[in-house]
Amino acid sequence: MRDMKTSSMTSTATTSTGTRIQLILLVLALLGLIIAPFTFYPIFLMKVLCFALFACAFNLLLGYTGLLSFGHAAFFGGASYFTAYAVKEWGVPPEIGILLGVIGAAFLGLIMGIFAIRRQGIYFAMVTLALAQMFYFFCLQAEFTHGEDGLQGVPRGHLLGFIDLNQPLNMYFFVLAIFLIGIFAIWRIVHSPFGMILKSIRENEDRAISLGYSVSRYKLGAFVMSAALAGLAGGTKTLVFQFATLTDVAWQMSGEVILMTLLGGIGTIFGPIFGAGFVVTLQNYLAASAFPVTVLTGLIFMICVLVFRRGIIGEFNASRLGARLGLRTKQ
Amino acid sequence: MSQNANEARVVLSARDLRRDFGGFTAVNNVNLDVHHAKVHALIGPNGAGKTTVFNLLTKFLQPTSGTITLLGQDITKTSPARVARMGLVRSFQISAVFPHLTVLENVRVALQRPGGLAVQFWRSMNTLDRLNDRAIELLKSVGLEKDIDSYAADLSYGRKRVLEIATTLSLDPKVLLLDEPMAGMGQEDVGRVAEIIREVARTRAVLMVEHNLTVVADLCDHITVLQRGEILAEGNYDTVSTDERVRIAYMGTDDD
Amino acid sequence: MTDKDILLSVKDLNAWYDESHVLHGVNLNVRRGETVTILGRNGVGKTTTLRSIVGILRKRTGEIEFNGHNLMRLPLHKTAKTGLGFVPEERGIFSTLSVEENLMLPPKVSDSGMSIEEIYDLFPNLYERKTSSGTKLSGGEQQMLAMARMLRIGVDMLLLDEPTEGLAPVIIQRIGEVLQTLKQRGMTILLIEQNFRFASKIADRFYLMEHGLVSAGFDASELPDRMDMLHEVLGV
Amino acid sequence: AGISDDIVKIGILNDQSGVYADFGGKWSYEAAKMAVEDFGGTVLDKKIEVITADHQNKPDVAANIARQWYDEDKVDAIMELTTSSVALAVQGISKEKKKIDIVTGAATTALTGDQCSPYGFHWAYDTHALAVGTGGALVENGGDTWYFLTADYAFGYSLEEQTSKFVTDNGGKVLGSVRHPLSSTDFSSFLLQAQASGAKVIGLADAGLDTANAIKQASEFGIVQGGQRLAALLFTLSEVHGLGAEAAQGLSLTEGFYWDRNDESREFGKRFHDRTGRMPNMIQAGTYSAVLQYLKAIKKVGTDETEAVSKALHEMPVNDVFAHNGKVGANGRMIYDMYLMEVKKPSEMKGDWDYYNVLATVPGDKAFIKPSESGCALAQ
Amino acid sequence: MIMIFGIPIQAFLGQLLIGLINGSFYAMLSLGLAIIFGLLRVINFAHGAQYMMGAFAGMLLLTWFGVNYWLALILAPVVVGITGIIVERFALRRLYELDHLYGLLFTFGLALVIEGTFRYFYGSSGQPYATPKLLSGGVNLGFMYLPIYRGWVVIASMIVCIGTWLLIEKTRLGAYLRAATENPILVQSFGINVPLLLTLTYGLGSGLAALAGIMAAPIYQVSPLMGSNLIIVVFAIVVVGGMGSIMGAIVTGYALGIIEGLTKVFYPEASNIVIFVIMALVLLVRPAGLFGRDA
Ligand SMILES: Nc1ncnc2c1ncn2[C@@H]1O[C@H](COP(=O)(O)OP(=O)(O)OP(=O)(O)O)[C@@H](O)[C@H]1O
Ligand SMILES: Nc1ncnc2c1ncn2[C@@H]1O[C@H](COP(=O)(O)OP(=O)(O)OP(=O)(O)O)[C@@H](O)[C@H]1O
Ligand SMILES: [Mg+2]
Ligand SMILES: [Mg+2]
Repeated sequence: MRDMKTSSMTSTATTSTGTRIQLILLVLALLGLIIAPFTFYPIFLMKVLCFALFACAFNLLLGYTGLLSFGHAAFFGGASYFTAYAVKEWGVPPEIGILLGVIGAAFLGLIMGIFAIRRQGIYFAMVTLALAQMFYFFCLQAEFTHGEDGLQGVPRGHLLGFIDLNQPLNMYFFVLAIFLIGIFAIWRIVHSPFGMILKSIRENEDRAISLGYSVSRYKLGAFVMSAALAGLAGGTKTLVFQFATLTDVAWQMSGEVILMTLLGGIGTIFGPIFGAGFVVTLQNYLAASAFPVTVLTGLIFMICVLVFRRGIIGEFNASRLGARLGLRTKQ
Repeated sequence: MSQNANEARVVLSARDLRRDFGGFTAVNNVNLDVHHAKVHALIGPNGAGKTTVFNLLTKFLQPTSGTITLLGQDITKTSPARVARMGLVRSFQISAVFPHLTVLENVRVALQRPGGLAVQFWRSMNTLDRLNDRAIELLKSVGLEKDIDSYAADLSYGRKRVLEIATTLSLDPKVLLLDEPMAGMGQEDVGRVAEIIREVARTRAVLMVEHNLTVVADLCDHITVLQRGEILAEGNYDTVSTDERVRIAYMGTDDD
Repeated sequence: MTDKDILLSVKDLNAWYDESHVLHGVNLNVRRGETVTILGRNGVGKTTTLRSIVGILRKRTGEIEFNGHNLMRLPLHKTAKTGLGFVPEERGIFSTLSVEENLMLPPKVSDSGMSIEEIYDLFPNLYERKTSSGTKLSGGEQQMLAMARMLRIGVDMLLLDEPTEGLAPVIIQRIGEVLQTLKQRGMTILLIEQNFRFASKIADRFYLMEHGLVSAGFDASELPDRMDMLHEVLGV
Repeated sequence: AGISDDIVKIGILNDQSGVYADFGGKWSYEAAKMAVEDFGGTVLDKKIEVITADHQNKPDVAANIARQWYDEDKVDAIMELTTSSVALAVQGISKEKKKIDIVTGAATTALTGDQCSPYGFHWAYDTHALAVGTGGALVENGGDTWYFLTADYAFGYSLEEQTSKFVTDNGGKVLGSVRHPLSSTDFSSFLLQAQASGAKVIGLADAGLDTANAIKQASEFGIVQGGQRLAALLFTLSEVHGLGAEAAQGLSLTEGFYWDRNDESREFGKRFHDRTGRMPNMIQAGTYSAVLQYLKAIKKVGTDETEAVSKALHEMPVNDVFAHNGKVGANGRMIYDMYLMEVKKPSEMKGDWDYYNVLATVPGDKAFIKPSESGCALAQ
Repeated sequence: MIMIFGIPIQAFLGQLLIGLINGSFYAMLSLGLAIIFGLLRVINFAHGAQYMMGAFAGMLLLTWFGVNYWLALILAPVVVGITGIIVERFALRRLYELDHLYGLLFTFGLALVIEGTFRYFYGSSGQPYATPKLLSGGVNLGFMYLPIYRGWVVIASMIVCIGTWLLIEKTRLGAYLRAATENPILVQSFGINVPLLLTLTYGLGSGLAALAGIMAAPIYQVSPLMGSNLIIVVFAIVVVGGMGSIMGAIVTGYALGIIEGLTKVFYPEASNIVIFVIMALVLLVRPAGLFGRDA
């Protein structure tokens, strides 16, 4: 795990002026997000936010527990089906729909986790990939997903019964709120006593056991939390686009979220957000160009791994400016 | 604490312990009693099965047969983490720290569990600050107070071992298993660690593997010699070191 | 000493791990047939010195000449052929290979090495466990294997990094005897050792390292005079 | 009235890099441009522009592009829309934005069924037409006992179910079926089961690579030589070409277009071939027709305003190289004749793209669901 | 008529044989993966793409240079092996020192690039490739009609698998390779040119994938996507066999091919997940895989 560990942020390494500047940056970012829908395309922004949350949820597992899941699409896409079905067929309000999506994803995470956490490293990646693939086939064949057609025309409904989410701005701020809650939850988990144990497990598993920690339970806990948060992103996305389709459960989606995280910076809080923004923009932009999208995605993957391993935020943190802001971390 | 009353109490015992690896029996017929407030050494030639015995006692390995009792409870089928929570904590032959945590954090991670601060994913890390005093106190006692904010990875090998012992101690274990705590340590640290162990053993049971016979002679109340997975001799240093079989199998003819 | 006798000469050796500068100009010489021990506290750069000489650590500057070869220029896989054998501190036993495969792995560089029978004679533990996987051996057995591996291939000079660490006294004694035998056969040895008692018995000469530099060098005969200083620096 | 923004913009949104890239792909874009040129390049003296994007088979990417096209790029209509999930999603958005979409690339009848739109049109084939063409017409040609190899998901089931219905309606019999997972590579096991059933026709209710692999392996196991017929329910000229005549010979399939049917189609095929190096299949030809008809409608009503153009599209007959006397139902379904084809033996082929014998013509009224029975609320 | 599990014994035997044929491809592919993983510690996500390249190489050699199947059987793996060598030499090599996951991520990207490029130039519906004359036709085995070509696939794959296994497990070269996996620098300091060895190994592994590809070309549609779905199944096989165990990969490849074949008869709907189900069960009982060494 050598290289993955190094880029993680350590709270102790920040200086107090750094902290102040970070705070200012944070406030600026927040302001940016609030005025963004007035200049950018709201649906696009919402999509970025959903994927950013998804990537952050994924990163909770990879960056802070050292487990590379190649099956996170199952939680993202699974939740999007659960939410879509609950909202469309049962007519539940949007907030309950998302909650059901989250619960569904967490449950799925629990089941997959029980198998997957028995192995580490590459094995873990392969096992999650295979399990997610099983779930994909389930979704493909199950009646309620409508196969290739997907669940279409999912109503957004009224938040808390009175906020009309069909208004793009209402929807945007709803998504933004969910996004912020999700990110805060991740930040909280990472910087919590529990997060500390996760980190120590990643560093030296045997030692953690010998200190009395039931390592597999912590891993399972982290896995389920990550799945639930990925589900939060998936459920929200369903409401944004008003459909749930097979694309979100296919393994290529698991690959995409890895790309986003890698691109932004594994083990940084804000990296995956940038990564997600970049990838989503790219997909949109390239759709209209003659250049095949997959080829470019693949190239970016390769380049990142070879020369850009810390990702955008990771490189920034490690740069001189980053150091001045107190972001540089122990190598 | 009525230490004297507890003096002879057996806290950890193994009966007819055996472990096979494929066709090879690494540990056979081992009976051990570890007493409260005593330092017990496990010595023997390389490959005798000492580390394996440690792994069995701490449940990192499952015995092929035999029973293990810790503080009166049968732990033969218990998980390693649970055993640790019951008060049996070990160190490793190859040093085991959390390299990218600071020295302070290393100790705090251990303190978290008894402090009930392990699973709280909804609370701020700052809640851990209340463990700092205790952690610093421990680090002082082993002479690591200057390195509190360094990453464990930056410590020299010997200091890492000291840190490992501090971490282990912070759990306030009832039984301490140390696998070659002095290996690779410079002379200056050996003395200090020996002192720490002696201090610790006043209120706890210690079982240690060590090849440094000077330390063993100096520190240990009781010695068990293993050879080829079986117990060759037992007793205090004088008994053991004069045993002809032990000299041939382990100590050599050199009067070290 | 005459230049002709010098088998290994190291001049102004600097070495880095990434950005951290660990060796600051190490100078040392080893004559043919001599056993030299490097002493020093933990972390002064002893291991790093050996790793730089062999070329496992590539980020280095200075001059290293061995047996007429400029080791600075040689790719790593050509170094062994010059007759230099390295036994690393971490032993480097391969878990996917059996003990015997481990032993037979390095290609021979000359015919002067020990035969496999001699080796098994010397380390009966290895003979017993020869078909089991290399890393299933105990720590001490692995140390024996690592040494045995280099004895077989017939090198002119051995670099040994703490060969006695974690070994039972009886084995240490055996290794001491082995090293004596090798010496008599004319083997040149550069040894790093924490176990001063062991080292003092076989070394012809000592170097003391402090902070990435060789701070002193002296003959075994001068040892008694130097004890005070060693005590101060090493605590022995 | 008049032309909004002084330009008519048509967006061709389809898969150009994924599994369905050969279905319509970038060649559909080419077909659309041909239609604009054939129309004269302008309509009501205003410029016509065709733009394209690759939705990568991702409905969310497609939805994003569609919204952006409508809101910011002033696109007036979106066409082609390969793959059901995308077509349905974009049709939903078009409906909400009151814009026209004409689907040629997707198969699902839901587009003109319960998810129909007053501004949505389905131009080329659909699963129902394929089932009628291959199922019904083949029985009349002597293939009266059937065994299905069905892809194990909704698309496969509906193809199998609809085809079975026409087989039995025409006096044939279904002896059995086996469901194979999507994206299997090896079909020999299923083929052996089909062979053992003794059915005269083996129906392949799947698509793309699955169908191609099944056909290739059937030829390997001598199934066609053994006297059984293979019928691919969704297969087009592009895929036949990819498979090669050697492996595909004897295969029956239904398409809505064949270049070598009459002089007009040959002329069109040749021009298309000159530009792209391949002959058009029904999706590409359908896209050509859709663009052309859309422009004709604008010209007729004198505006590109959605309601008016939709109304015209519903009313105007379709007469071009693709469809003769085609008409559009109230549910948006364009009704025209389909053809049952059989792939020639390599020895009978006269040229590179000379693949089909036309076995039968399936009249549009038979091929497509009656609007009133489609389940579309607009056609009640 | 004798019945087994409700189907005639003839049909049962036929299906067993079909499963074995399928297993032959699994075995060859998982063998290549296992070698690359075992020796380079890289999960070669591009393996499916290299399999596809093998088939395409055969097809292109035929259309461009008129190279026949037999020659292609040698040339295609060589060509793809060389591309593998280039990839290793200029990229993969830099990743060995890092966490293994980076190897996986890199080859994942590589697979996207290769498949995307081929799709861009050759479309998605595939290209024809005919069975070689010598092996076309079939024989009636009494219980089934066996295309001769498939019989050839079984035999050829067994030869390849056993040969490769012997090379790695029983030769000195194999010992170097295995040792180099664990500690390349040390092995190099023993006087062995490790970088070269590893390069050749990746070449060998991708060449094996290509060999499977060219062997598949006459029976499976030669298409840019032919490897991308297969590869995940093959991963599962390698996990079941025990990652890094070469014997495990081979045996499990054949065994799961047969199991999958039988599932296609008894419960066809499950035939795509049966391997994953087995994988889950194996992991519960033996986390290191059937042939894996305990960590
Ligand atoms: N891989 C590495 N990366 C960075 N720094 C290193 C690395 N290995 C060693 N060091 C540092 O280099 C310095 C010299 O280390 P070296 O291993 O040469 O010491 P040594 O004298 O052999 O000590 P010991 O007796 O503990 O083996 C130490 O400060 C150590 O922390
Ligand atoms: N997992 C295993 N599989 C097979 N054999 C093993 C395994 N672990 C240890 N052994 C064997 O068991 C024997 C005892 O090993 P152990 O590590 O307990 O020795 P030790 O007494 O600790 O030696 P040392 O003092 O050298 O560390 C050795 O011969 C070793 O090869
Ligand atoms: Mg040991
Ligand atoms: Mg050292």
